[in-house]
Amino acid sequence: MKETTGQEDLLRGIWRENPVLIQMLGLCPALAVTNNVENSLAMALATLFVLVGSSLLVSLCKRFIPGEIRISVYILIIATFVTVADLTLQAVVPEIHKALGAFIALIVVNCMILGRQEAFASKRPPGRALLDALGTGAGFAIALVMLGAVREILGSGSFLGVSLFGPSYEPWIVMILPPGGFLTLGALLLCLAWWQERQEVKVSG
Amino acid sequence: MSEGNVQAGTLPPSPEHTSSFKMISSLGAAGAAAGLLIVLVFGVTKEPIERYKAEVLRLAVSEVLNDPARYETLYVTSDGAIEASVPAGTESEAKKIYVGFDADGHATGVAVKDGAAGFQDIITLIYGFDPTSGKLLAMKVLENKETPGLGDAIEKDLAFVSQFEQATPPLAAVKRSTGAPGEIDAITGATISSRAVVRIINESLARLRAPIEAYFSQASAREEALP
Amino acid sequence: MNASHRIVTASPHIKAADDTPTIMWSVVASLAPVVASAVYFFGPSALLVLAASVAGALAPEALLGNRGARSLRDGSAIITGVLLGLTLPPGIPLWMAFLGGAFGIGFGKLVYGGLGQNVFNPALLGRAFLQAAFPVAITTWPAASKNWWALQGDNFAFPLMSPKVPDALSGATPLGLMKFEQTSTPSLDLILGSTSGSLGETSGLIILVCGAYLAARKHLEWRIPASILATVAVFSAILYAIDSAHYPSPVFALFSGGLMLGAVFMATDMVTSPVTHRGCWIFGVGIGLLVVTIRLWGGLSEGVMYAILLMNALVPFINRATQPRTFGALEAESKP
Amino acid sequence: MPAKPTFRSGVHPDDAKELTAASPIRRLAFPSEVVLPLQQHTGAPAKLMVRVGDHVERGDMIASAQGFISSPVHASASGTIRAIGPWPHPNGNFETAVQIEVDRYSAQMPRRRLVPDWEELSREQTVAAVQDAGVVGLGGAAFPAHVKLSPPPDQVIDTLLVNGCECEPYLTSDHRVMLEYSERVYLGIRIMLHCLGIERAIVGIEQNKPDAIEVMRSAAPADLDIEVRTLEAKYPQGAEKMLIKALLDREVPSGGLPGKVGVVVQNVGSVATVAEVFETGLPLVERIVTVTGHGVRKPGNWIVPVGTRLRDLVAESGGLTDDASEIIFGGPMMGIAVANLDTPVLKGTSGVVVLSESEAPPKEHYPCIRCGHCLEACPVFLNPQRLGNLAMSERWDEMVDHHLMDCMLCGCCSYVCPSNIPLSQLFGMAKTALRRRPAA
Amino acid sequence: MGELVWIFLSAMVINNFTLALFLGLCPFMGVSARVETALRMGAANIFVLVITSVTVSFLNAFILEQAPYLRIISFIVVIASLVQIVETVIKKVSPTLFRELGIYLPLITTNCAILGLAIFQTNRGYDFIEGLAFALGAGAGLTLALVLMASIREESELASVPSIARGMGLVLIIAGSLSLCFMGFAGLLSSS
Repeated sequence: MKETTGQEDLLRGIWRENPVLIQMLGLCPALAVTNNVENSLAMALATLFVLVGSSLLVSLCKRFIPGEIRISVYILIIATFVTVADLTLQAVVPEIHKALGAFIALIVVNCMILGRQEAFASKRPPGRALLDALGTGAGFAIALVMLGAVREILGSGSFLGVSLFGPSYEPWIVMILPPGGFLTLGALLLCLAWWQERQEVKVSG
Repeated sequence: MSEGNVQAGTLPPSPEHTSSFKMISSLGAAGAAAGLLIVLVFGVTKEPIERYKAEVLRLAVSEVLNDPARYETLYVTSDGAIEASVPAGTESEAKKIYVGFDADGHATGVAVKDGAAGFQDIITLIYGFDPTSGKLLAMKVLENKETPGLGDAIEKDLAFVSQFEQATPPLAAVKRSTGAPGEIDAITGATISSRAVVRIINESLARLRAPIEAYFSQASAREEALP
Repeated sequence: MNASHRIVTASPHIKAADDTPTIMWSVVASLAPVVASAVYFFGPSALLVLAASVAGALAPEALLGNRGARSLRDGSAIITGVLLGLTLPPGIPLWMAFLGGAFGIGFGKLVYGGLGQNVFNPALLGRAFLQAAFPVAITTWPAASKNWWALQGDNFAFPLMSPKVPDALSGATPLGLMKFEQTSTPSLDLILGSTSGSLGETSGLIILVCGAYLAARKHLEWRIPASILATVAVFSAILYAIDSAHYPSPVFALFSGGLMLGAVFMATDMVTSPVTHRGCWIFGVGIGLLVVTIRLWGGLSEGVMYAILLMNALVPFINRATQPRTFGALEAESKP
Repeated sequence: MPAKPTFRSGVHPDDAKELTAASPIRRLAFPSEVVLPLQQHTGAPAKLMVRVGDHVERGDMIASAQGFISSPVHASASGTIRAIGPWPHPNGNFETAVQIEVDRYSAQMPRRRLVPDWEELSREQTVAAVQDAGVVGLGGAAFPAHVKLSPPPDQVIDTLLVNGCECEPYLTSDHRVMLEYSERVYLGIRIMLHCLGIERAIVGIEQNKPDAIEVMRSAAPADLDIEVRTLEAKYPQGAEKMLIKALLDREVPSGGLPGKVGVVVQNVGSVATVAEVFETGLPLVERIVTVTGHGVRKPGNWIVPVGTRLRDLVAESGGLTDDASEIIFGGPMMGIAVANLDTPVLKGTSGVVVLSESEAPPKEHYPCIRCGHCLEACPVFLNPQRLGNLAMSERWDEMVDHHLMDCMLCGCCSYVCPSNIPLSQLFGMAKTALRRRPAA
Repeated sequence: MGELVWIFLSAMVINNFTLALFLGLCPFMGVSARVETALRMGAANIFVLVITSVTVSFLNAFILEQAPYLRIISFIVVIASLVQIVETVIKKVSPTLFRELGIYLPLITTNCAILGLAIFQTNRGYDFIEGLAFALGAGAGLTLALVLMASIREESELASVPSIARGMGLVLIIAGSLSLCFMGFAGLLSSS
């Protein structure tokens, strides 16, 4: 594995290896709960908590985890943090917990988290694992908030619940429905690809 | 993609063999630690969570029973009897109802939570029913995934919701009500959702009306006998 | 003998007369009577809505299409625009019609690579998007107006803003009346088209005649409308025979809503229908069954659009499953 | 009118046969030069037997058959061999050819030859005589006639089908042969039945040639089990497999030859040539060629020495018109366009069609719109739409899975394609690519 | 009976697991390039979903009543081990079936659809039979979505898709369109 600096570890996940937009990981929550910015933020924070917690723990305990059963141990650790997050959200912000529903529990199977444990945290010191988890979590949060913003603005005419266009705005309800999730992310990827192509043309031309 | 990561992960990175004792003990240790942490957090959060749930229920019940002084949770068993508690293990067969009492201790009505399929998914609602007058007290939709801006009006449209106050079941969802008792004007463009609400209440009452009425007549008989 | 005159091409050196633009434009031409009847029934609003949806369909095709302005000449985007317009209520704000056309072409056609590559009928995909985005506006049928010149609704609502239709009469189409109020509409009104509904949901008779013309010119696969209509007729006749009080008559099922328009002009879109004859029968029967299912047991009063789109999604699978048996292949297999 | 027997699918192009259908066959004057490529048939090229400077007489063998599936080449005119080397060939390449400067003022009367009496010969000897005469299928594919006449022993042949369909538009040479040489056709059928050792023959003629049907019916000999049947006029009715399906309702298995279903198919032109061989003793040195199309001034049917250059043929037909745009060897559906006027007429050249600009206007290509017309047209029930898409992505192996090898390149799919996608050209390319690829 | 049919149809088309609930997106995006693969993946999914449903009914009835806070952890652990055991058994008993399904089984364990099924089944309080109907519907829905997606992707592989839409962009837009189509099933069987 190539050596990287701490800065790289932090920044990599935010954009260049953004889990949602580039690696297409963790799509399930990215699409399911992003019908408004508030839910997106809550989901992103919960995921960040689980990711940071389990990365730290995995990195700290990596010497005691036998290779053969490490995946099971990772899942156990992740599931523990998810349960903690689930209970905490339920106790502290019950309204948001209700809106996110089962998708908080489904953070367990977010491939992104398991992927970071396997690919990074299990091989690096805790400091690096923390940076990587923060970066990846931030990247996840950025993608979720982007999706949530587009969907809330078009689908409800508001941002974080604040009305943007006045009462006579006709909301595009489809955007907060499931097709809107797929279409928004699809369109976002098209824009990204278009932008990248333009960059390449600029570089080569 | 994701599977690739997980797949790659299943290849053992360390050549040396680990004894099964070590594996089991580390798994056991991890499991124990996880269990401990979870129980700890659960202990801390249990109280606020249950408080919130109880508060939500109390609000809903008091809304559909017009602010009773207090309410009691009772169980309607599968054979139609109403009990204050049921033996453990049979909760799922019994139906919970909430009976409201006024300050004098008179039973004023009963709130029932029920649900069924709507336009998109299950609609859950709670309604208050006064068996003495045979009229509904109110209806409140607790959960729905109906079309935003259209079907979800069953929860938000006050003109629709208020129709249930003092309506006489069995209800009927109609396009333009003629004033007959039990007629509910369906929401324009959300006929299916409106009908679902009406159907949930009708079917629920069809099942529960007789036991509830029996319970209330007994209760009033008791009251009359008491003083 | 001037050698420069001569060309060398691959065989065959002669060609059948019809090319793709001819087919497309003849579909456009055959839509003219349908458009005319829409204008006759709904007044200038019909023309405005159609113009907006056509403009919406043409804009992305011209701006983003990989064949640029050349792709406008083949007429396919105009068909999409006109067909989309015909599925809209006359009073819909023009910006919505435009948006529907642009979505249909942009996300329903151009992302797949343009003409011939798309999976879903772009007009219907645009309409499905509008249905999901603006469920109220798209089911707002204006009350009949005496004045032909009067607009049928708030056509000129400011872009992104809600239309203002004070005395809108929602769900008053024959299908809506049937589903939600158990009221039938006289068959003659249905066949001639003097009912409330979307622009193209009017005269089944005119649509049938136009379809017959196209089928005669071989620009339309007659098997598709035939199997759709036959399936709907048979299925509803069976139900009607079982319980005539609850289920509508087959005539009502055939001539109400967008079934005629869908069966003749939408389902037959060559790009999004199967290539094999057997596939066409399966496709048509599937649409017929879905239409009746959605209309009678679904949450919507009209299911033609979703039925066609769902079967569109199945077309690649149908094509795979109905590959023709190659000449001589069976016998070759039976012999060891 | 009851429906005529035919096969499923196919196309109905405008046959344009009226241009030459009524023109009697005339003999073309000997050109100053003939060019004889060694590859004029399906199979191994013939082996050269002469050198530059040799003098040859009309009918002399100048190249011998090389193997069983091969055919000898004979000098089609008396003259001196001027050169042997690459020469433009109708297939578009340059192929080895023998260039003969034709003797001037020569009457071109061949020397007296032994005319074998086929009734005295055994089946094998008759077939050998047909091979020595260099007879190949004159319908276009130029498959050596003797190969079809000696089926492998495990195949039981019961019927000889004589192909008088001439389903290619424009061409009328077979039509004229049936009108003018019906007796010769029947003699040829007798000889072939003798070669095959069978009794039954069926002549299939498309219904757009009622006069030929009439003549063939009235000329049919009473002592033979021969039937003349009318077929629907549809392209490619004359393809062997389609003809067998239409006349006998037998389906030749995929990848197999007609012998598998007990049938031998011969073109009427080949049948007449076989008869001629046993009438005159002359091998195949001339053939009947239709020169037609709106790009040529005087269309007609000609008896032409094999090897006559296009230049001479066109000049005899009054030259090209100003709007002549494409010259095709063979019919317009499967023929090959040639640009070089030095290209010679071969044994298999049934016609030369010169299309004017109005007949073959340039067509713009559009993307496939999946109309399914090609599936409707394909006579062997392939899915040209999918095959075409695969060909454009160069996915040859998947094309084989989709039965590419059953495609006979008849061109029906390209003909009907409203988007003008050159489907059959793509399939030809795919087949070539697969052939060239080293067997893995 | 009608209730069971609705549960089945709801999971299959009205609230299709993949197209409306976004569950099982990983295989939907990753293993949907070929129809044959998609079919096998779908079959494996149905299989695991049914096992999960049975297990969850059992867990809910006997263990989690007492300790609801262990829900997530016990679901994931029990399901993963069960699939592992089933995989080993299949490998021993029927190598053919293992070849058909085997490689997909471990992938499915980390699939949201499985855990999603477990959680939804618990939240909605489905009993054993209802849970089975739910699992079968969810599996059928996943398979349907997978096969539709795969056949469409096979088709568009031959199309001249613009460079910016190649890959996941187009797949997501197809998924969105399918999701739009499936909205047509809304209200099925609950309208009368």
